[in-house]
Amino acid sequence: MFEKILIANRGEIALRILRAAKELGIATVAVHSTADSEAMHVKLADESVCIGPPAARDSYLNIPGLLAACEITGADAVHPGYGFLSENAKFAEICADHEIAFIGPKAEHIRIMGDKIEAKRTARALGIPCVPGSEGGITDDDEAMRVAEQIGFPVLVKAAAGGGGRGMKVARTALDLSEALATARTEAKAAFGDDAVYLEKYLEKPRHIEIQILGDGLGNAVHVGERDCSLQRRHQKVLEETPSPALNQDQRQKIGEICADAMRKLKYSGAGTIEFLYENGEFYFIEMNTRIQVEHPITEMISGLDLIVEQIKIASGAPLAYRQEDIDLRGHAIECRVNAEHPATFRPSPGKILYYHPPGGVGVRVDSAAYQGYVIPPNYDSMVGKLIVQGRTRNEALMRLRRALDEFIVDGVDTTLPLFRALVRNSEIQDGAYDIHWLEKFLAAGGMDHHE
Amino acid sequence: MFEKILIANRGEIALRILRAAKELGIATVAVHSTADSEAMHVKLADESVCIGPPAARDSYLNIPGLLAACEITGADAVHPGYGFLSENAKFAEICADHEIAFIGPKAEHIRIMGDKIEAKRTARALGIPCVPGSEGGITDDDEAMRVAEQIGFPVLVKAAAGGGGRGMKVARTALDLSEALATARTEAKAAFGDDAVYLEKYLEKPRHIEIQILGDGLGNAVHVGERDCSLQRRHQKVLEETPSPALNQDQRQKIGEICADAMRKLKYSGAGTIEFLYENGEFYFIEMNTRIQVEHPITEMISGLDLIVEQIKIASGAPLAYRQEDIDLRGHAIECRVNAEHPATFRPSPGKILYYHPPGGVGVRVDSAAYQGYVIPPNYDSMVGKLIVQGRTRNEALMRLRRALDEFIVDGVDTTLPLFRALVRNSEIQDGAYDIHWLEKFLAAGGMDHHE
Amino acid sequence: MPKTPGSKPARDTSSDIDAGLVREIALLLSETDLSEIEVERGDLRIRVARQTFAAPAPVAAAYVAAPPAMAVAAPAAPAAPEHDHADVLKSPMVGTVYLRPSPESKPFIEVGSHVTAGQKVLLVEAMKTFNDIVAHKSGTVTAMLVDDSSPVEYDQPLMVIA
Amino acid sequence: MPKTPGSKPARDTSSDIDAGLVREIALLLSETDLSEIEVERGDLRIRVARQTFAAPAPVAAAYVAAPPAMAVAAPAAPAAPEHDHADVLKSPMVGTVYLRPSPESKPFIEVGSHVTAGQKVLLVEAMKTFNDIVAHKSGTVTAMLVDDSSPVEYDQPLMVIA
Repeated sequence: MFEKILIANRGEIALRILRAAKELGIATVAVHSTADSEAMHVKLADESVCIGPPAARDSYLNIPGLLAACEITGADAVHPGYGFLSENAKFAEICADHEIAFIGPKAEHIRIMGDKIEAKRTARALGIPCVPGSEGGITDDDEAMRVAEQIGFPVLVKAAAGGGGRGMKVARTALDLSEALATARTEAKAAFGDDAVYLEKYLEKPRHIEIQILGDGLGNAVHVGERDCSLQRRHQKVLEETPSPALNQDQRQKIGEICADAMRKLKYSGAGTIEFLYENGEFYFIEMNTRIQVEHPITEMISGLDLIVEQIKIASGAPLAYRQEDIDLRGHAIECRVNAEHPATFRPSPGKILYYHPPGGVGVRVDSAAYQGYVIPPNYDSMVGKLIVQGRTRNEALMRLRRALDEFIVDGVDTTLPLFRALVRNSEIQDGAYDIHWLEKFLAAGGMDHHE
Repeated sequence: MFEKILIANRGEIALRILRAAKELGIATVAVHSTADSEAMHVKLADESVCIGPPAARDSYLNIPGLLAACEITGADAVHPGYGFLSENAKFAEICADHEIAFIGPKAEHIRIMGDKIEAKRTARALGIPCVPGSEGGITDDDEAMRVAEQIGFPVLVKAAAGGGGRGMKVARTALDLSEALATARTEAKAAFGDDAVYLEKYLEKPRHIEIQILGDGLGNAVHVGERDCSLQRRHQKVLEETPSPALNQDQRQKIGEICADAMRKLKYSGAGTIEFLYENGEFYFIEMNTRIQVEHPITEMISGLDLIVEQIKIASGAPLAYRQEDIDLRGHAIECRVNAEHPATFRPSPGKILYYHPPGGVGVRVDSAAYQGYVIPPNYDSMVGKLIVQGRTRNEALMRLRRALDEFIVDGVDTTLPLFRALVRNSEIQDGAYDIHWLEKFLAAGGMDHHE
Repeated sequence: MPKTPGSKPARDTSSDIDAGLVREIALLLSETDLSEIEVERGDLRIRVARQTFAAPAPVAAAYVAAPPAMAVAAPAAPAAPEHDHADVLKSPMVGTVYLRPSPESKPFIEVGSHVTAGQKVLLVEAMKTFNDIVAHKSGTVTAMLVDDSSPVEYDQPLMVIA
Repeated sequence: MPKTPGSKPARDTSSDIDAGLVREIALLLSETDLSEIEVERGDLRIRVARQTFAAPAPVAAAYVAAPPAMAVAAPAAPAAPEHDHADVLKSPMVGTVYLRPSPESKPFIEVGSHVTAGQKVLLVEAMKTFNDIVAHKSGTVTAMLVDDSSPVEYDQPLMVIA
C-alpha cells in the first residue's frame, strides 16, 4: 500500500480522496493554487504545497509543478480526481516514468477512450452496443432504405464530412427517407463540397444511463450497477439516481455483464464508467470515462463499496477482493449537485458563504468542501457540494431528499437548492418519467419562474 | 397512518422524530419550553406550541399542557422520544383516554418493565436469562455451598434485607464461602437486625450488551441484533457499537431469538431494548427499556431499518412487514455521544455555539439539533449530538470514526470530542477489549490528563 | 485573497465629509440594536454596520410548505415588544382562550375596562377544564391580544393592563 | 484565527486622501462595536471594516497527529508580512531551492550582497531540472528566507532585496 498520496485536484473531490486516504491510514499531500489556500482539504491534509497561481493551466494542470510537489514531499502516488489531469494519458505516463503511482487506469486505456472514434471502435470490438448505422458513406437511395430498415426508423441522415448539425436530417418513416437524403446531400454538398451521407439510428427521448465498472488490470472486473443521469442542463448532469427507474433487473444484469465482460477482455485497471443512451429497451454506447465520476457516491450508497478506496487498492496492485456475485445492490440513492448558481438563471454566484448548515440524520450524506466563511473562488467550477440520500425504496429516498433539502442552508451565495426543492416535488420526477431533454423543457416552460 | 404527530420531547431526538415524520409525509407539531424556542426542530416543524417554562416538570413533563397542545393543533399521535414521559404508563393511558395514539408500547408493558422486581419476574417467566442465585434467604452453610456450586463461583453474598452495599461479600472460591457467609450475616444482623442472606452470581468484568427488538402487538416480533454499550461513565453510556466485539454469530442469534421469542409471547408492541450484563459467554438480564434509545442509530446503520418509522407504523396498527429471516445485519457501526462537557473533567459547558461544522462524506451520520449560533440551555442534558459511523468492517468503522472526529468542529463550548479522539486511538478500544469498568479506569489512570 | 473593492483612484478632496456626522451615525448604531444605517444625500453616502451575528439560525427553507394558518405561534412575538413588559398579562398555560363565560354572554372585559388585580378576565380551556385567568395588576385594559376561542401557548401575551 | 488587522482603509496611495479622516473613521470603528463604516463622496469612498466574529474556519482538530516537520508551508506566512511586498523575491515554481551552484561552491549571494535585476541568485530544482532564479530588482539582499536544499512552494518568499 502507498505511504503518501498527493491529491492533484481541488474542491469536494479533493476532500473525498483525502477522507479515503485517511481511512486507509495513508498520509496526504494537498496541492493548491493561491486561490485555494483556505480550502478545507488543504487544512485537513498532513502536508500542503502551493503549486501555482489561480489559473488551472498554471496550477492544477501544471505537470512539472505537481511532480516537483511529489518530489519535495516524497509522495509515492497521485490521485487525479475528476477533470483536470484525470484523463490525461501523458500525465499518467510521466508519473510512471517518475515511479509515482497514478491512481487510475493504464495510459493506453485512457488514450483509447479519449479518442471518440477509437473508443467506439474498441467498444464495438468488445461487444458493447453502439448506435447502429451505415458503416461508411451512402450514395444510393436503395442502399439507404435497406440500411434504414435494418436499423429501424427514425434514422438520422448525416453528412459524412459534416459536423455542427449541418447536413443533418431526421427521417421518421420510410416515406420521409428519400426527401431527407436529398436535403441532407444538398446541404452537405453546399457546406462541405461532398454529398456523401451516412445513416444512424435516431434517438428521440433517450435517457442517459451509465454503468460503473471496476477492474484490477489482471483480467478481473465487475460492474456495480447503473446510474441514471438523464437530468441534465447543457450536457451537465444535475441530479443522478440509482437504480434507474427505467430498467428492470434483467436489463440491468445484461448490460452490466456486457460491460464487465468487456473490461475483463481489456484487462482494464481501476474505476471506469461506460456511458450509454437508452431508449426503448436498447443501450447505445456514448463514451467511457476512465476516472472516478462526480456521481460515484450513489453507487457507493447502494453497494457498500468505497470506490475511492477501491481505486487506491487497485493502483497499489491488489486484485479485486470480490467477484460479480458478491456485488449486492440494495435500496435506492439520489444525488443532487448543489452549485453556487442562481436556481432559475444559473448565473454563477461565487463569494463568501455567510452561513452553512448541512442536513443530517439517517440516510443522508453530504460531500462538500464548503464551510461557513469559505469563499467560493470565481476561478473554478461552481459546485458547493453534493447531497446524497439513500432509502430502502425510491419513494423513501425521494421523501428523505425532500426533508434533507429543506434542512440545507447555504447563505451568502445563490445556490441551486431551490431547483432541487422544486424537482423533488414534481410528479414526473416522482414517477421517474424523464429523459435527457426533460430538465431543459421544464426550465423553458417556466418551471422555476416562481422562484423569487 | 397518522395525520399529525406531536413530538413530546426536545433536542436531537425531537429532530430525529421530526425527520421520520416528514419522510412519512406526516405533519409535525413541536412543543417546547420557553428555553427551547430557538431549537432546530421547533423551526423545522409545521407548527410549534410553547408549553411551559424551562423546568421540565412544568413543560416536557406537563401532561395537561401536552394534551392541550394536541387539542389545539389537532395532533392524533404523540411520540415521547426517550426520557421525559417516554416510560410513563400513566401518560400512555391518558393519551389513550383522549384518543391520541401514544407511539410506544401498551401501558401495561411499560408498567411491568418499570418495576424492577416485576420486570425480572416477567423476564424469567418469558425465558430470558437472569442473574442466577438462591430463590430466597439462606441460613444453612451446606445449602449455601450447594447453591454456590450450582451457580458457579464467584458468588455474591447479600443481606436479604439489605441495600446500599451493606452486608455484601464476594466469595471467589469455595474456600472463601463460609467466611463470606459469616461476615455477611454478622453485618446483616448489625445493620438490619436480620441475618438472612442470599446468593447471587458475581460478575467481575461484565460487558453491557443489549438486544433491540420490535414487536407489533399482534404476536409478531423480531430482534435487530445487539449493541455493546460497555463504555460508560457513571452509568451513562458514552460510546456504543454493533456488533459487539465480544459475540460470535451463534451467541448473537441465540440471545436474539430468546428475546424475540419473549416479545412474541408478551405480544409486545413497538420498539424495545432488553439490556444484559454479559460475562464468559453468559447473558444476565438487567432491565428492559420500553422506548427508543439514544443509541438506536447504530442498529439502523447495520440493518437498514428506520426504527422511528417502524415505531410510528406499529403504533398506527400496521403488522410487522418482515420476519426474523428478513433482518439482514451488515457491517459495523459506532456511535459517539458528543456532550457539551469538558472532555477530562466532564464539567457541563452550556452556552452559545460559535462555530459548528459537522463531518460529512461516506459512512458518516450526524444526529444533532445543534447549529452555529445555537445556545445550549443549562436546563437539560448536555448532548450536542451523536456522531455515527458505519463501515463494512469494525476496522473500517474505527478508521472512519477517527477521520470524522478530526473534521468535527464545535467552538464556543467544551465538548467531549477530544475524549473520543483519544478513545479511537487507544489499542484496547481498537481490540474491543473493554468492559463496563474500562472507561472509568482509563480516566482514573489519567487517560485524558494530557488534554489541554 | 479577496481584493478590497473600490481601488479606483480617488481624486476628490475629502474635506467635505463631515466627520462629526459619521461619528454621530456610528454612535447611534452603537446605542441601538440595529445592524446597519445607511445615509445618502446627493453624492454623499454614509453607511455604518454591525455584524450582529444574529446568525441566520436554521429555518425551514423557503420551499417548505407554509405552515397551516395557526394563530398559536405567530402573534406572540410581534405583539410583545410594543408594550411595557410589566403591563402584559400572559397565558399561564397552553390551551384555548375564551373572552366570555359562555358563547351567549358578554365578554368578561373589553378594551377600556378597568380591572382590579385578581379579577377574572379570561378563561383558558385545557383538557376539558376551564381555568380562570385573573388580572395580574389593577388598571385599564388597553389592548386585547387574542381572539375569542383561539389557541394560546404558554407565556403568550393575552392583554395589556396599563 | 486570522483576525483582520485592525481596519482596512481603501487601498490607495493618492495623496489627495485625507489620511486623518481615514484614521478617524478607523478609530471610530475600533471604539464602537461596529463591524463596518463606509463613507462615499464623489470619487472618494472610505470603508473600514472589522471581522467581528473570528470565524474559526475548519482546521484539523487538535488531536490530529502533528504534520511531519515539513518546511514547505510554515515559513512562508510569518516571514512575508515583515518585509515590504515589492522587495520580496518569490519562488516562481514549486521545487527544491539551492543557494549555491554545487554543493562545494560558495553561495550565489549572501545577506549584504548587492545584486542587479536579472542576476542569478538561486536555483530551484524541479523534475531533475535546475531553474535559474534571478533577482527581480537591483538592490541589497537584506534577508534570506530559505535554507539551502529546502523545499519551496509556488509564491513562497525566498529573499528580500531592498
